[in-house]
Amino acid sequence: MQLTFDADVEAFRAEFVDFLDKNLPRESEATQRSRSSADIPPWARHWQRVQFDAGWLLPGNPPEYGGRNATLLEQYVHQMELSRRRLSASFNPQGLGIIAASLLSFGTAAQKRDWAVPILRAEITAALGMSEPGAGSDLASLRTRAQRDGEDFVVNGQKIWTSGAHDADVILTFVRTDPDAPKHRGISVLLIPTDTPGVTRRPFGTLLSPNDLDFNEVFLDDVRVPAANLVGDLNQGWAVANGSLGHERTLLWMSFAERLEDLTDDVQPTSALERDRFATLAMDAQALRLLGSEALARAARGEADTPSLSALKLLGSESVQTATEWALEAAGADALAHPARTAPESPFHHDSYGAGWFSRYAHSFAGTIAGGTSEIQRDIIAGRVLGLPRG
Amino acid sequence: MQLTFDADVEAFRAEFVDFLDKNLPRESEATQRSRSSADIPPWARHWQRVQFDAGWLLPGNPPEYGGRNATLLEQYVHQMELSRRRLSASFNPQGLGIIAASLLSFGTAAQKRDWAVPILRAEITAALGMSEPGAGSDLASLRTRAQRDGEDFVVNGQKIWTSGAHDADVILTFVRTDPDAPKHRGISVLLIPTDTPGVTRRPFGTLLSPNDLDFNEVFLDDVRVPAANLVGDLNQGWAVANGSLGHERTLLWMSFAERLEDLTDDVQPTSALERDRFATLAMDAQALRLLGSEALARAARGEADTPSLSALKLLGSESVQTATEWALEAAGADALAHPARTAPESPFHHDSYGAGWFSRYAHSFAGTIAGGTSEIQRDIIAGRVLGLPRG
Amino acid sequence: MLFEFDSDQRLLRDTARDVLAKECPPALVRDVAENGADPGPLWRTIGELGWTGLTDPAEMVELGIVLEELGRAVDPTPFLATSTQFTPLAPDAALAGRPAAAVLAGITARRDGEGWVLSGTASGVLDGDRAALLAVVTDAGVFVVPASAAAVTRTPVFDPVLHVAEVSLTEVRVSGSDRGVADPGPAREIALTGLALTMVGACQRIFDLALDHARTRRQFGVPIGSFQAVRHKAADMHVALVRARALAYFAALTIAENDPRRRLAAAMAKAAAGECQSLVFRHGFQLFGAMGFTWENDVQFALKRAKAGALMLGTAAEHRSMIAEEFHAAHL
Amino acid sequence: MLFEFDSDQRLLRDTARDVLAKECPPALVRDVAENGADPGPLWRTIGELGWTGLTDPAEMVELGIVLEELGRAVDPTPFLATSTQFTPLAPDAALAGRPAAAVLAGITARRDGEGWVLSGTASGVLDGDRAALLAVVTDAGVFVVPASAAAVTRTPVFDPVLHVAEVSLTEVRVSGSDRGVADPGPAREIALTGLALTMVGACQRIFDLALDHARTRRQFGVPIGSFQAVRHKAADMHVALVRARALAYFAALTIAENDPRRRLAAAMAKAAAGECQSLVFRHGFQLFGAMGFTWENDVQFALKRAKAGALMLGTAAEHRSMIAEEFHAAHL
Repeated sequence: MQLTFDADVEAFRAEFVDFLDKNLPRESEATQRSRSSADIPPWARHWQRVQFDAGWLLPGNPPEYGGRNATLLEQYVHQMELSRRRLSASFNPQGLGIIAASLLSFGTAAQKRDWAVPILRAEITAALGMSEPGAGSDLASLRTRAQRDGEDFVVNGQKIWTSGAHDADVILTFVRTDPDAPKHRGISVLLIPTDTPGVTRRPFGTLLSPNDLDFNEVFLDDVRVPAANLVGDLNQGWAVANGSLGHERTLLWMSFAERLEDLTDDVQPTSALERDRFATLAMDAQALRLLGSEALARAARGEADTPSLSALKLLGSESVQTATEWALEAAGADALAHPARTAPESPFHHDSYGAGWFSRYAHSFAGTIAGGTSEIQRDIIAGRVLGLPRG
Repeated sequence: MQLTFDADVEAFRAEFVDFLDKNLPRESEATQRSRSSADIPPWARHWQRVQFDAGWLLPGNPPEYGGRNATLLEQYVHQMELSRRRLSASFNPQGLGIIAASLLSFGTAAQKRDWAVPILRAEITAALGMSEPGAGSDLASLRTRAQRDGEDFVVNGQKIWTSGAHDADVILTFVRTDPDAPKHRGISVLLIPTDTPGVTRRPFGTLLSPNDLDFNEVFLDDVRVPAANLVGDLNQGWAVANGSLGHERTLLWMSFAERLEDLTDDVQPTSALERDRFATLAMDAQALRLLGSEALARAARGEADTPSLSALKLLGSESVQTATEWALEAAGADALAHPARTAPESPFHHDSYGAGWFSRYAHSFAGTIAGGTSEIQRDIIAGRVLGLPRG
Repeated sequence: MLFEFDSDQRLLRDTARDVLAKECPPALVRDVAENGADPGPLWRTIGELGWTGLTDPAEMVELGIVLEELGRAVDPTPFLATSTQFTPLAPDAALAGRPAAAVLAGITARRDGEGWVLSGTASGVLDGDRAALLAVVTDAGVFVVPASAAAVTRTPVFDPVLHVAEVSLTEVRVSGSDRGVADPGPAREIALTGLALTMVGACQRIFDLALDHARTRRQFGVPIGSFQAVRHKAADMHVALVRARALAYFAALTIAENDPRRRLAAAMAKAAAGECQSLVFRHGFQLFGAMGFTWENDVQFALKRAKAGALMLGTAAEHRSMIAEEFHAAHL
Repeated sequence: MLFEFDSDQRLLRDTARDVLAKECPPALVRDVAENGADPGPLWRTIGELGWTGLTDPAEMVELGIVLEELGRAVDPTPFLATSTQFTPLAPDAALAGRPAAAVLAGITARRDGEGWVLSGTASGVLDGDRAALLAVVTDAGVFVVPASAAAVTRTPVFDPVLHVAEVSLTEVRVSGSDRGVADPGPAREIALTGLALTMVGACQRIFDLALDHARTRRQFGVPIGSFQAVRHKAADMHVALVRARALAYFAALTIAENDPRRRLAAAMAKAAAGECQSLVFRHGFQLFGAMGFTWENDVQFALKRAKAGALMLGTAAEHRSMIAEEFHAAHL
């Protein structure tokens, strides 16, 4: 056990801090906000490209893909420095973390060149087409079908919760290519440009506002997609899902740690009861960071232990929910106002800290629902960590 | 809705208060405590007989059985006056509430004379033999068997959790008399004097102390019981269980209301956090009393609604547990001492208020486990009150 | 104590529920939220039903019954402010059919000859932007002024159907005869109890929708309501609801009978409604899953009404603090 | 930060666990509780294993590993008081193999010529009745006195294996050279962290037994561990445990590295252990059902150790209050 990282990791951190000090845009240049998770304002496109070119966008990548072949621990301190400053590497986070990452793992050379690099360089943005109505994110019951027809696939079906689709240039779409194969076999992945005929995107509002548009329904009616847009092998979509998407999930705890740390800054207790609650928040934040760093140490040794990450997700997401609810209550009638500032707006982060405690509390449910609900996490812990029998 | 009872009920209350003022023993006469729920000290035997003779022991009974044919609401104010003063009508509560009550409902004239009246007059004490090892209080899986042999039944089997058995003169025992009948059919009830050959009682300690003896294992080896001791009809034990025992359960909420009200007296908050918790306790106590009085009003109209009582049991038992845990924590290191006084000892109540917060907290688990665990209450509410489908 | 509705009260509840199912369906609430539709017709119906006439504190239980049902329907009218905030402060000034509001803090009164001069700014005034009359609480007593004398700005709040306003009075001259009750305490208890019952109604609506969802939505081939985790959450929501409802009607009853416990009981009502809201909001939202996060799902309106209620007139924690201090004094 | 045991630490943990399974089985604990059996042989084993030599704060993580395993075994020896309360206050006075305790409050020191005179009564002194030496904290510093100089009475406590005593000093004269460290703060952080790890161990034992019970006990024809209500309770207990363990070892690490966050970290460790204990005690007891209520079930010893730990050296609520005040200062 050690409180600090080894010197080489700390040197890496110092180099990145220096880069940020020299290159981060001034706040006055960064006034335009993004309107969805696939909408990058011009200044942010430029800033993303600066990071790409310097090898700081995704340090774990090789230089030609915006990185510098950094180790896992180096990637971790990179992320910590970003979050400490409330910076997002990209305003199209799923483009970076899922779509480009999947292409770099499973795509052809042409796909990397034509799609991954433009996404990484913020020339285009991307969305993920996975969930379907009635099935949640349960890939096994996927119903959107793609049939081979000459050099194309013809896609029919419907996606939902497709974040940012209406602003995205391309959707990485999971489709069923073998309807007779059982459950998760027979699934493939296609890159579908959103301007393809037959693609209809309907963004819909959240409970916060009918104009708060990120979620989409995407209707796919006889959409012709060139076979060259197949990502990975035919009927091997499950592997793609478990690849970068699985990787994304192993890092999910980090986003909760960041939110908890943000909350320890943004919540100002003013009574004994609020201080009592604040202490719980501070302990949760610290515990999550500790448990996460333990998981990271395991991962750095190549020892993956996915079920144990469920405890981190559960702790993090539930704690964010509890803390934001407390903060909302503590703010009292002032928190009715909508939107209301709860923290200085961070122009460099895709989360909106200024949207009010009600909004921050409501958003906390994304944490306890998406990526496997808290109930599913508890089931995983009970069964796969503790070895209790299934019901 | 009305805040007070009608004048006749209030007059009844005043009469009882007058009786108490004139007849309750002085504390100096009541120093000897009972050691189990079937051990009545001499002074308490006398006091129980005074209540019996005056028709105040169980006011709902006819005069020959210690009552005055009181209405349900009159019985309720009688109980409230007892609990307000921390009085128990009897130190053999199951003798009164379950065994004598069952005999009065289902017994023969001879059983009423020879067993019920002596129990009510505190000449003898009684225990309830229902639970068995491995089955909890699930009557359907009862295994103790009684076979007819001439004028006797011959009983073999084992009971557990038989409160007070080692001090009781008689055990109202549930036995299987028809091994071929399904589940809860084929069960009968026998009065088994504890001095019958073949009856072995083994009291065992609670986690509080190996000398805290109320629970018993009762072994029944070829115990010969006269057929005259059969209570109710052969193979109709289920009706007996649902009779006075069922009635007892419908009044279970009252014991929790009393404990919560006791706690509002005994807990003294000294910090903002403790005051916050105290308020929850006070609200729970008040809410339970309100909900109980609503249930009582329904019952007085003859409208039984057993599933709805699960919410009362759940609220009451969980609240007692939460409040006693808070009280234990609030007492801090002082609460280590064992036993430690947490409230003035009430010489007239079978509960020991002086046993320390750890003990009061530990006892709270009897509330969340016995009479259907909190988990079972939640299942009942979900299924029978809310109509959710079974899993 | 006999804590049960009598037959008249049951009839009132059933009638209110039936009428509101027709006159204030989810579609109306959505239309108000999305298109600013006029809730005037519903307001007139409420008047015709005689609910605006429930102004005698002795009828607080009946008013409470109506408020619970209106809470369940996410009432878009100014009934709550009119009946539980304005009228108790100015019982003689109530105008049949005219919406009115109360300005509870922020205004000072200065003596000026025979009259008074009112000045100040109050924020968070419920329905302040659509009231005809304002009951203004000052240290010198309660004054009734026409809303036209005030500068009023509606505040955007997260409950899109709720009206909350900032109200400014600048040197508004009023006569001594406009001065009403001196002690706003009893009126505050009515306001707290009324808001608590509104919240109980909103929570009941969340719960109704969540139960429907649990019965119909299927996962892994079975209704999600058959999972023990969902069943137990539902049971806990039920207990929180019956607890909050009992304490709210108890407060109403103490007001109706002018019982000395009314101050404590009103604090308990508001605190319990807040706690109920916390649990029902959280479990209810979670149970809906992603569906609950959309503008298109009607549960949002009840969620927001319940949460807004929890934040107004003091949170549960604030009321609990008061309860602990007053409990022994009230000898409940 | 790399928050993972190294291979030496893992070896120490495994060794401690194996040794204690043999040398401190449930039967020994029960024998001590029921018959006053002498834990002396175990105490000597602990010495032979070198655990009493873990006196350098730099070895706090290693000491913590040992304490967690001893907590899991419900250690009946005076190791906790000796290693985490006495030794940090009087590092030079520690006598190999001799039990020792700390008197943290209640004693005053009066200057008398070259020496001092100690007087007062302290209650709740852990192992005060079986210590050879006492480290006495006073405003004038920490003094080491032989236990023979004090009048000592064991207090009956609900944990039947725990020794707690009342210690009285009456005009006990000590020389200036018996005066040790002036600031007991750093020692207190070791005591808090050690107690927290003991509690984590006891909670782990409750959890182990509860999981065994859930896997084997059947109801309605299936193991109760297959009910979602039980499964989810178990998951929540697991999370509480890993959270408390992480914060406790973090505190140990800050002590080992003399990091400025050690004061805050120790408070977090004790608070989290208390919260963990609260949940694990409650769920664990409930899961056992009536069986958990008997003297004959071994879970009682771990339940009582965990609860006693929560009450000593400040409760979770007291530490939370401190955490909130110091958080920003410590800039964790």
